[in-house]
Amino acid sequence: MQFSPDIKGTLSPFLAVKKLFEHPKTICYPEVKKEQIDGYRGFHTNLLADCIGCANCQDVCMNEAIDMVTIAKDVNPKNASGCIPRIDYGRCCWCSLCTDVCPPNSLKLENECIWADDKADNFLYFPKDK
Amino acid sequence: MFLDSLAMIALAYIFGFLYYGLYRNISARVHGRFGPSLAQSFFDSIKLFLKENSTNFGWMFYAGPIIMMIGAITTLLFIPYLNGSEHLVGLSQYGNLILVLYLMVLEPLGNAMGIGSNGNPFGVMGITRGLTRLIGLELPFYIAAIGLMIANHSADIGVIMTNQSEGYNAFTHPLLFIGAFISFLGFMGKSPFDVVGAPQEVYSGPATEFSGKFFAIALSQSAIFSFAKLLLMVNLFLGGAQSLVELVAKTFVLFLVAVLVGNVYARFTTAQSVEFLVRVPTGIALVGLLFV
Amino acid sequence: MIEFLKKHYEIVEKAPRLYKLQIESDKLVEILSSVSINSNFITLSQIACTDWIEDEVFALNYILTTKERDKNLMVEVRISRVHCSLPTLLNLYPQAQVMERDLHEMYGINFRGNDTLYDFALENWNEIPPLRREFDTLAYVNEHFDFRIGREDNKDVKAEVKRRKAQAKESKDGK
Amino acid sequence: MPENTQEGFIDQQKVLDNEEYSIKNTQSIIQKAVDWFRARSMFVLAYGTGCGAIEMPPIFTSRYDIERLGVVGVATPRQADILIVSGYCSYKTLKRVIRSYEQMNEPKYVIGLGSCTINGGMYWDSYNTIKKLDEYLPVDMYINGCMPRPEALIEGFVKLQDNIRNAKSEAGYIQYRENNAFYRANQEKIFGKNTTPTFEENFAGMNQ
Amino acid sequence: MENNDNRLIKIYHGPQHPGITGNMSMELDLLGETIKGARTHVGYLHRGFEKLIERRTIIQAFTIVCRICVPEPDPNEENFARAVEGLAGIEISQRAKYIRVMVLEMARLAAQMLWMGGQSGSIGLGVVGQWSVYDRDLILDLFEELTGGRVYHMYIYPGGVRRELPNGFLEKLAQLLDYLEGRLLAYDSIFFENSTFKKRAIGVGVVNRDEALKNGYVGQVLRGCGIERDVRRDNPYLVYDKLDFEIPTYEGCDVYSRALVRRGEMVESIKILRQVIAQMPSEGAIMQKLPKHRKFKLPKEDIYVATESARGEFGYYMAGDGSEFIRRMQVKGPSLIHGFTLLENLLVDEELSNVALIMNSLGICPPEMER
Repeated sequence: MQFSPDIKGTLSPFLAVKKLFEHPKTICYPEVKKEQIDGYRGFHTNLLADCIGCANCQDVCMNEAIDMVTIAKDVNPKNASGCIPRIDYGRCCWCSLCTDVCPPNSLKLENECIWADDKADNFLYFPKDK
Repeated sequence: MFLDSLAMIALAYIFGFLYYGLYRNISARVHGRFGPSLAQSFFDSIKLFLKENSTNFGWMFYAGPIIMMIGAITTLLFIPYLNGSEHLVGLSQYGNLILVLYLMVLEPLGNAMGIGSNGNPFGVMGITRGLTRLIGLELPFYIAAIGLMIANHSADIGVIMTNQSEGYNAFTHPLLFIGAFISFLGFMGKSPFDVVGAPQEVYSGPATEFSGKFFAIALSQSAIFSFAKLLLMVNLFLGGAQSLVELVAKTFVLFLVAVLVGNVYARFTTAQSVEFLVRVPTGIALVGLLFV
Repeated sequence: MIEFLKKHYEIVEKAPRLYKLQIESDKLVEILSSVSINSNFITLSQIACTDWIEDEVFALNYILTTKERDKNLMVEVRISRVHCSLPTLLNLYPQAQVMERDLHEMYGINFRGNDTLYDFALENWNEIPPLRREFDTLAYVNEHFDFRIGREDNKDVKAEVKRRKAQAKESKDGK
Repeated sequence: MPENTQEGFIDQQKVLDNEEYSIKNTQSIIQKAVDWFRARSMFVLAYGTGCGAIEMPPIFTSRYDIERLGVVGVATPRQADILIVSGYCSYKTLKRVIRSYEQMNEPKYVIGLGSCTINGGMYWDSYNTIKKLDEYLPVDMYINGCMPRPEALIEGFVKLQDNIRNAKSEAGYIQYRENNAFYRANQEKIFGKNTTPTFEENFAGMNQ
Repeated sequence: MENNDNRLIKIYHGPQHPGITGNMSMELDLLGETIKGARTHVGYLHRGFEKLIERRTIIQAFTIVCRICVPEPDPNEENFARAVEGLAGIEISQRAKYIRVMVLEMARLAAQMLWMGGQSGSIGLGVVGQWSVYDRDLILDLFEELTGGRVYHMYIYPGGVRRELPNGFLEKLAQLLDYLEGRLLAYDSIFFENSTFKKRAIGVGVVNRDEALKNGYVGQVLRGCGIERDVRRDNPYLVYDKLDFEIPTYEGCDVYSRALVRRGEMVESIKILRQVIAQMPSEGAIMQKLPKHRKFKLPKEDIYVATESARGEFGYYMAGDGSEFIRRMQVKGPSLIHGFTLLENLLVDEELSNVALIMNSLGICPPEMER
């Protein structure tokens, strides 16, 4: 039984204490928001004036998250089917394949991505028109 | 005297929770975050009191936390708060250091009683660990206490406290102080000696089945008991305090050291912590005892 | 090392550092023991099973790796889908135990000599083993779960285009 | 049917919300205080049931530090108030989740994290995951995303605290107690005979 | 397997347990606090990936593979992409290869940071986890900028990568690397050199070196035994043969050696990333032209590809059948052998306190065992 104290290993952890005097860099979320980065894959947007209702997005979606539903008034005369995509956020995985295959490039993803709700039936989402 | 005792308990409760809040805040700062508000521990305990209790393991289970609470309060009442003051002395003139040391053991015993009746294997393991660790903790502390009693020719905490007017025991008997202090870190239940309730190993040890009100009692108990232990250390080694402000300052220094040590060290296993406690602080305290 | 194998067996080079060898299922243990003794391919890193339902076979690929971990050899055996049974490789490679357990659950293949073929990932599974091709996961889901309602207004776009064209034509003719 | 746009859809929802819950917004002062404490201090059960568990470390550590809001993790279900079902739930996990949930003391809340808890998510055609969590457990708050950002998780906590504080909707545990037969039937539907003990049996066993 | 000794207590370490890595369970037979038997139970995260992939076209299947291992999704994407490229005969550009190496190494750094939090948390050293998860978040911020996703990047795509590098990305990465290199010293002082960590970790979880290669152990387990194996060098993919890096090895076979190996790997990752920044070709298409969604078909061939993830070799077996669907894709994660063959043996005669410690040091990740 020999006694060989590990002095360095015993004292060096106390270097952590200097963190006590630094100002924390925490993001205090509800009050302070992190600056948004371009190109984050958040909610969908759909420029209705461009959407042609081709259902390519519906076809590529492996989660069957996209429904094509009839639009109340025609915005785009080229929209042959009169349908626009509606996305079930209980299915979507934000892979952005639907935006990749969109022929007129009207379907896009925006930065906004935070949505908490206490009713599960609310998560059917019409992409914002922009 | 009754009012005096009540004031002691109330003060210990407030300080205990305040220190617990401070513990969370200081740790948070070391972690690099802001941490909760100081009163968060109060909110927690009140919320726990408001919870329903849907489990029932029989009266023995509920007696556990209550015995722990009684242990903490009686320990507290036998430790005078202030040096040479008539107030906040509680029952200290009727008891002495030996009694206090004895009462400090009530906590794990109360725990053991509660756990024994719920049969949770993690709780049993936790309490076994607690009792094993206790052996390691008590040795150096008892040796240091014996050293002080011999040096002062008295077992009265008040006498030990007043005899330090020329120099604190921490400086006149440094080896005893170091031995007792390491053991005190263990008593505070911080790393590296926090084997009892280690969540990654034995879930949360004895507290696994405690819920709602009884968990709140256990929290209050640990807050009061922590303060009692701080108080004892200040009285024995740092010459007590003339006023409440001095008391807070001295206890806070001790507390801060305990928190920082707890933050930067990893947890020992039970065997390692007992081995360490028996070898290092006990050895130091024994050498200190020789110098006395 | 690969020369030895090339001399004795018909080895195909599929990609750089990746070789393939097709053998009969009754020679599996014999060949794999000889490979592990006589060559560098000492480790089993995966047992991959493919269900070729049109050929009525399971193709099991024992993927072996060298001691240096620089080359991979796929040893393929084909067994019938109906009475699927193979000798275990537990004695050659201890790690085969868990892989065989996995395949037993997912395909129902019986590994003779492995007595640890109990539940792996599924609990109380009473259907046909899920990775067999005839198991239709969508049908199973539709039978056991309901999806959230509110999506019934989904339109078939092609039909909708046709309908609208007809409608437009009608209204034109009407004018 | 309102106009098929996002705004119309949201307006419709708002109308529904107000009608349904405006009645309940009268509560006594004591109840308000109780609710305030319940909202201010939340103990989260440390159970990472699915991939969402990967975003729990960031919110509990120094980047997002949810302890500011009084949310901390605890090890055992006995002390926990909140169960986070982080993402998809396989059969095997669901059984353990239900067991953990029933061991928790009231009041207790469930947060469904990620799209998978809402309508199956990515694994909508998987034979081993459940699709709608609210058939088996009452869910108090859904958080959308796959993976939800830590901010979204915090947003969920903030909204849940708001709901508790203002008694906006009926808490899930009350529904679970009152409609136990409904949840029970759904659980039995997928577990068959191998279900966990019933709500009553659970407590009968404990009261011995 | 069953242990019928009356003196033993049987406990389930998990799945609801703070000391378990992810959602799995260890069935332990305890004599006092000594483990006499251990059995791994998985299946809590079984989603049937391999079945789901059979139902999806190649392009659709690509989104699901990154979910197979949550802490470190990119090796999965790389494996999938490389297997599809191998089967379909697609050659990707040099620039795309460099970008992929960059993504993989960033993911490795992030995963090691997360591991550090878990390893230190398992012995009650919360500070390290608090810091390292913060530092990991900084890497994830860069990922967000590059790929648009925080945890699931879905970036490495058969035929290349999906997005061009944003402006000034490499400079930001270089800055972050300098910061992380400085942070490693702080981690040294509090974690790797901490006497209490050494006391807990040295001599615990000792792997038998003689059977390490034979039993198919990979990654840090091998390198912690002093055996130099790394897919990046032994069977190089992408441009790893053009990069200069070392493979850290330590001889102890125990938890501490594996921790030091991981620390060495972080240093090497930083080194590789610096080389990538310096050598990154400025021109070249990031994406090859691929057939349209339902016309992308794989020949009736099979292939095995492997990538070095942060925990060891990650292998994919893939078989095409001439249609737009993948006939079979089987995943072999490093945890499968470590979690069963190795862990069940390592835990016998260990103390209960060391279960979380050993599991973390093996880097066990349940979703890749059961898929």
